[in-house]
Amino acid sequence: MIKQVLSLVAIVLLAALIFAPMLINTPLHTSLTPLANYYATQGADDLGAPNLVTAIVVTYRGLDTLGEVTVLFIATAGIGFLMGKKKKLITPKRPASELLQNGASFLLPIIILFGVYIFMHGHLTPGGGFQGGVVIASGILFMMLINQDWSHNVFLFLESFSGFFYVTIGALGIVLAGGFLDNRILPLGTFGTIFSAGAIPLIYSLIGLKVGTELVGILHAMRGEE
Amino acid sequence: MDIIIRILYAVISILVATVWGLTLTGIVRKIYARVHGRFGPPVWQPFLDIIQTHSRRVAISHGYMFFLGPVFRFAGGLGTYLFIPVILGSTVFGNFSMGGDVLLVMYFIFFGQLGMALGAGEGGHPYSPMGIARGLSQMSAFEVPFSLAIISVAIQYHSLNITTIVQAQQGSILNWTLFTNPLAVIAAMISLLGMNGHAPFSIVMAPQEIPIGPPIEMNGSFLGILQTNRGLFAAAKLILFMNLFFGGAAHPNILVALLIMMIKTFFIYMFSVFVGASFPRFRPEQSFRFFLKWPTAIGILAILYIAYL
Amino acid sequence: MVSPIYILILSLAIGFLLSVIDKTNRKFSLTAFYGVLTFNVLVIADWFYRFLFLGVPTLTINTAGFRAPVSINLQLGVQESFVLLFTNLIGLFAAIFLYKKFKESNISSLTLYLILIMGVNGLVMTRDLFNMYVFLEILSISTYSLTSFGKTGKSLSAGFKYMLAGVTASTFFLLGVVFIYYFSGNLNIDFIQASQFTNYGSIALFLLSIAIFIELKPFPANGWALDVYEAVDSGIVSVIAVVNSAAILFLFYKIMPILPERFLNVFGIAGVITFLFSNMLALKQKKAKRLLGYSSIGQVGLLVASLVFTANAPQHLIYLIVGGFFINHLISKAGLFWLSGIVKHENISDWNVLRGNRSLLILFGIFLFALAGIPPFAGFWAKWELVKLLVHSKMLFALSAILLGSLFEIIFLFRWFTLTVKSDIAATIPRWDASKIFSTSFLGVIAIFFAAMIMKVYYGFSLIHILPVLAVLVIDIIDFLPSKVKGLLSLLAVLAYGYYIYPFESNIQLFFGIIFIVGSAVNIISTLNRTGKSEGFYGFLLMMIFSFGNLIIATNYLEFFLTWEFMTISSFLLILRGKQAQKASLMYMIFSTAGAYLMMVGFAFAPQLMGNSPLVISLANVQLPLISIILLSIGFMIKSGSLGVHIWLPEAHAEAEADVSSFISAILLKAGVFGLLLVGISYVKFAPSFDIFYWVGWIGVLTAIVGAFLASFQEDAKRLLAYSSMSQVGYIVAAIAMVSHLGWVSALYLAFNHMMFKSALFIAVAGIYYRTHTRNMYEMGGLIKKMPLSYITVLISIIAVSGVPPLSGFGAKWLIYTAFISNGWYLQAGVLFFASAVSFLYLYRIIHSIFLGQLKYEHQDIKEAPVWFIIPQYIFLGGIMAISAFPNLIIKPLNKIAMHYFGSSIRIDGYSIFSELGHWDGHVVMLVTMGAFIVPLLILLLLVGKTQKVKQFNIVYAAERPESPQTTHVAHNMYAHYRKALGGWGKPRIWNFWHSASEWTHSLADYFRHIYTGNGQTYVLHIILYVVVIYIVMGV
Amino acid sequence: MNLVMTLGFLLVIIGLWAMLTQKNLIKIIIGFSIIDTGVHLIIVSIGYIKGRTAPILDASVSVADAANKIVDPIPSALVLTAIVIGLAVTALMLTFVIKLYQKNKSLSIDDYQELKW
Amino acid sequence: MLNTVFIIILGSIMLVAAFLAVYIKNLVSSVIAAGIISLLASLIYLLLAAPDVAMTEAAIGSGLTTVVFLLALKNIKQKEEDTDD
Repeated sequence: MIKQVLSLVAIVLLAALIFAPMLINTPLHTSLTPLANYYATQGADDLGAPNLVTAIVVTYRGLDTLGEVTVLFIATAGIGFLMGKKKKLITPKRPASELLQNGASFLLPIIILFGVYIFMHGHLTPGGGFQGGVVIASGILFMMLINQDWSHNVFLFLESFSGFFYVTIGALGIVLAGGFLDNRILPLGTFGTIFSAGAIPLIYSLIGLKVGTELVGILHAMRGEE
Repeated sequence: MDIIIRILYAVISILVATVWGLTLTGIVRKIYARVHGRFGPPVWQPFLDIIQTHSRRVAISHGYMFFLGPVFRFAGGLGTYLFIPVILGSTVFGNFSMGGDVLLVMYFIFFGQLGMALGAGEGGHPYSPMGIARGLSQMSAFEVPFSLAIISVAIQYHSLNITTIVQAQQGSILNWTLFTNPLAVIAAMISLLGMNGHAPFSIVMAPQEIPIGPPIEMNGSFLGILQTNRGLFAAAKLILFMNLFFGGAAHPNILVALLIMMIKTFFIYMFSVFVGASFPRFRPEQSFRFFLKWPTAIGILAILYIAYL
Repeated sequence: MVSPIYILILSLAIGFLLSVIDKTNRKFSLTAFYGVLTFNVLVIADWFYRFLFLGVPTLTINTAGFRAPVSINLQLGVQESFVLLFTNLIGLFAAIFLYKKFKESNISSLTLYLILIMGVNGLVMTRDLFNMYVFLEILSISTYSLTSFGKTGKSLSAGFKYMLAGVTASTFFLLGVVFIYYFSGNLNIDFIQASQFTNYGSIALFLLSIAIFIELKPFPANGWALDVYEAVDSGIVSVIAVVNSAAILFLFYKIMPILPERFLNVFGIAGVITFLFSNMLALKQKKAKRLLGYSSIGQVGLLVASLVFTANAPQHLIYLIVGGFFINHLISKAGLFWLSGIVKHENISDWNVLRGNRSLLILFGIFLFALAGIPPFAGFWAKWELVKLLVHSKMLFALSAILLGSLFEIIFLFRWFTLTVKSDIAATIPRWDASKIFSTSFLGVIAIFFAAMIMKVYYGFSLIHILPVLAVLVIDIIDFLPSKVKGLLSLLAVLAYGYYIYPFESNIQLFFGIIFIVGSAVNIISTLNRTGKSEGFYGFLLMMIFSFGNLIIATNYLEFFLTWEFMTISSFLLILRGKQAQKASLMYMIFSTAGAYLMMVGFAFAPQLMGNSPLVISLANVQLPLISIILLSIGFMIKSGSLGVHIWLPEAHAEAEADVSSFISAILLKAGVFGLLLVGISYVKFAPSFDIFYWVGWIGVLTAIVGAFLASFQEDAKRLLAYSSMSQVGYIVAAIAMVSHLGWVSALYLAFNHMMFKSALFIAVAGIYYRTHTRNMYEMGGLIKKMPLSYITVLISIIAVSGVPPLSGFGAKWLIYTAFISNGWYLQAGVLFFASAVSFLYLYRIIHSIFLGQLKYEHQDIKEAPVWFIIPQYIFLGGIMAISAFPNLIIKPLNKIAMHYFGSSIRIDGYSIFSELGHWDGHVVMLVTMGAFIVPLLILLLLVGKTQKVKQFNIVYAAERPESPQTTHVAHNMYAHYRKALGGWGKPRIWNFWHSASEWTHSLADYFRHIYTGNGQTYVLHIILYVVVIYIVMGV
Repeated sequence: MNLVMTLGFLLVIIGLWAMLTQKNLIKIIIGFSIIDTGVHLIIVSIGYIKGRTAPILDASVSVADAANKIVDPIPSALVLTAIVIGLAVTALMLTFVIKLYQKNKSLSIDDYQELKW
Repeated sequence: MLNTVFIIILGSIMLVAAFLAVYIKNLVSSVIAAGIISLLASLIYLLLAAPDVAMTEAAIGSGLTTVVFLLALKNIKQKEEDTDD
């Protein structure tokens, strides 16, 4: 009982003393911060990517995204490590329902196509590597649900090599362009077309593949049994 | 050359002191007897005892330390006496007082006590170490008021030399320490009771309680040496008290000075005898506690009185 | 010249590919794994060398081809490369430590470990706030997953609790970062100024800094961390304790510039409180790893505090303090956790299996001593500078908390050490495997390298100061030789050392030089009686003796304190060799360290010394402030066993080995006396307003009387002699405190005298113990017939101690009483008289119960003490007799020494000495006594003639013949009546006081540690409450 | 008064309340994911500027006057990473819960208190 | 003005969903409630002119997080059945 009271006191104090003053004293900005202003004005001709958020995510703050991909990677590795070896299931799984099987075989290609579309056009339209990867992962989830057997090794290779290529492109940035993860190793191309903004589309699709395969890895690991 | 003369003088003064010490003990024994209503042995009885013990043919010995016990004891007595100037100004009875001051004499008293303790210890008789343990504890207890008295006297006369103290007390009877610093004298006299080992504090050498102890173990000439020492040592202590507190013996004519010394020492001794005759014996812890209570308080008062008034 | 960005790139590339490589063969993935870790270390080491020695400016690496605020930039400077070098090094060696486990375990554990190290590198190098959040997440997630490495049972729940807390902290961090962006407009620390955060803006800074501070496990909110330290595999836990905390600590260091001043002070105080409380709680720990957890949390707290307090100190000081504590924490924590991995036993009492492998035991010692801040390791220097800094910036609360905390640390560390070395082995001895020992010993090498580096570069100490440690190393190398050879070698070494430092500048140095060097040389002879190898004994003995010598020639406070600590640690190790010396040595160490800390603060308060003449001279014209006099005097009095802090003395003497205890009592106590003399020297010219030495005098006098009484009631011979040393040193302390000419002459005279007769007495008792194998006096008796030579030594020594005239003892008594009375200390003189009278009691007791009285049956056939004990005894006896016969031999030089400071108050002509009060002629006294002794001897020899030798029981005793010596030997509880007379005064009040003090601290520790209920949710609640409380305290 | 931020803080508080009081491990993790969503709401709300459109330079937003037409893009970039990290952490916590459940068959946090003091 | 109205509606639904998620006994329904919160959050992101974030939140927040929760619950129920029989 004492714990309840203490938690109430803690949360009320936290809210009143820290959150409330923060809330009151942070009205909406009326203009961009100088940094955001720079991105808005120079962002387009620096990197040639219409979607500024993608430009920031992939190049300007490329290290963040690299770090974030690593986070997902070690989450997968950690879950795999924690869950330990899979137990072979003795009783066979009961087959998926009729509706699910037909729906999956029909929907799967569309979902995969949609996912690829998202991370191909990351630098033009909203969305990008993460979102595309997740869509692909949900597609693969469909396959898992109807427990079609699919080779896990392919995904393992895909995951490792996409990560490896992502890092090599980044390294190329140092050699060819201004710094690590710089996208100007490829020509910026005409603004707004699909093959523009240097290496951003390439990097983002690699990230998409990486995130997709990692999420598949997580789901597979958490399912627990083969 | 003057060393031989000096030794000669020392021998003379030792003989005088020993004779006077033994007669004093004889007189005291007489008084005790009288007080107890009996005749008691003749006054020269101690001399007879010494002759009798020395004439014994064979003495038993427990080893060389037992042999050295009485030697230490008597050396202690001799040493204490030799460092106290008996008569002011006379060379014969000045002894070796140039060797050291009151501190030396006080520590020489321990010399005898320690030597006897080792000898008795070697004796192998269980009662002797018990007696020694009591003796040492009682000695450490009565030492406190005595040392406090000595300190207050030292403050008063700004010196520890016995000769200078005696010189300062010359002139009229009024400037004896007895009158100028009465508290110190009271403390000292109480501790004298402890030193002499008379009645209230006689647990250490109480023959009745420990029937055998050193007297029996040490027979023959060992005992003789001890008895001579008892005479000499008592005389030395009395002379010390006389010098410190009762104006010492100072007179141009040696014989008259010796007479003054004898009278004064007699009365100092009588004080402890009178007290001894009329008091029962304390238990060991009672006597230690007694010395650490009132006499020490008087001693401290004596110091405070002299130092800050 | 590889750019550090490649560390991140390579680790990531290999990390991604590792599972693929592993598909082919585990050997390749392992080589790749270790290859990357070594690559990291090499790159950083190269850069560190470049920054430190070639003065290359700090390197800034821009990513994505744009300048800082637009894109993320990394920075590598001297500080970053220093931290990274050691974190990568420990990462590599922890991996080597875990080689066996990595070979068998799932490949993802290797990937996790690699990415963890990459996360650490990234976190330290990045300058962008959000990037720090990402790297922090990488670091935390890989650590969460690695907690269950090695499949230890309880690690899962520990991992989960760790996650709960870590997640809360990261949320606060994220909120902080975002709101800082809102107020300052950008995310890069170099472009954020504290000014941009007006009154409410600082809440954003608060969120950021409190998140990091929680990650650093502050005191009440760190229950989760302790469970992790206890449950997780020791290799991984060493990485968490060292590498993670180092990275997060550096993160805290990076954001310090933008935090407002009051934040830093509160964090500093919180760090100090963490250090104090976690060390206190560690007192109650029985499990090794949980204890190490508490200790490492404390160390991190100390590091945070030192970071904050040295904010505006000069640069090289910051490097030394923070760098020193960092290295210290790193080495000791990693080392001890790896050792717990090697030992595999949970609670500390089973660590005595380490005795199976000598080199591991030495490593264990090195790590514990480094952690406890014992010289020459880095922690010692850092603590010294930190204390000085805190004293100058008047931060007394923090100072006392830190010192109290380190005292607790000493208590539980040395309890652990003594338990390991002394308790008997119950647990099974594990298999020692190579890779684990290799990495642990590597740490030992770093510790020693850093110790040498700091001493050489920072303080420019020459060979002489490092000699004590060198001696231990040299003796350790030649330890296979038999102990007699080593004994002779060390004797020669001591004499050579004495000759080397001989030309002293002041004769006080000469006097103490004789006591320390010549005294020890003679005492070493008694150690030659040892048989077999006695490993390690002579090493520590030489260390102690050389540190005595160095003490005299020390020129500044640090040198003096360094040598003091060497002396304490070597004497502790010597005492520890005794059979049941576990408790005694622990008590000794605690008291000495408490004294050392007081001295450290005292020296910090003292004004700076000019020039490099030895302390004895330079202190003469230095005005020590009152506070430093008090502290220094207490410190030195603890070492010399004064009343109130004396309870370690009898234990240390009685339990130490026979020949060691004579070193301790005769010579070690004099070090305290020498220290007090130093304080006295400054006291002479600049006596402070409040006369503190008057009270030191009283303490000395009371020590004398209490020591004498306690000595009289002891049954154990060595304990009796210990209390007698305590009482004698009480005399010396009182005499020094008088600060008068005669006082110092008597003090030095007594010091010299005490050294001689106390060594003789102790060596005699050692000889008797060697023969009778017992220390209880009532079990001995009548040995005079069997051991006459020892009897003569003891006889002459007790005469010298008691002060009975002919011997030198009386000189000391005469000088001291004349000094006291002429100085006006009358009552003190009275008490001293009483003390010296009581000393007869215990002197008679020791000689009677050992030599006189009844000889026991089992001692019928024992022989005299071995010759190696007899020689030193009779050398000392020669010394005593020489001084007794010709007192001027020593009185003249002492008079000259004392005249240097005060006008002379005694006149010496021929052999007699005249003071204003009385006079004393040693020569005449000796002659008269000889005469008075020979006369009765001759009389008796003539008269007695043939005496009848009487056998032992041929005595009449209550009318029957006694037959058993036990009943008739008066020795047991000899002064029972005196004890009854003392009544209430006899109770061991001081012992009870200290006992209840330690009891009280332990129960307090027990009370506080119950706040860690073990429930993950409560820990999160603790964190939220902690955030709120710190927020209110900071008054943001 | 930034409405969305208030909503975000409220969600954080509810999530925190769930984490602190719910005994069931899954409920605690749900509390955590609510906090996560709340925090992401706050982050995005910081970047919002009234009456402006998404930071994509296409037909409607020309490169020239982009500076005063678009919303601050940086918080959205940060949130992208934060959401994915939130997912990773939640997944890991759930794995821990699964393994804990495997070990001693209970979902209540009070049953995992063997490591204490 | 329209935006604020939408935000208030969505916000209140989300708060109710949050309370439900915390206080419903059945684990699956509380997971669903958490999913709803994320879904509505992605709508709010649209209103805040952050399309990228909306897509990510929709896909990851409501989609995958709920799946991961359900998988975890399945695992736990799975373990119960194994041990029961």
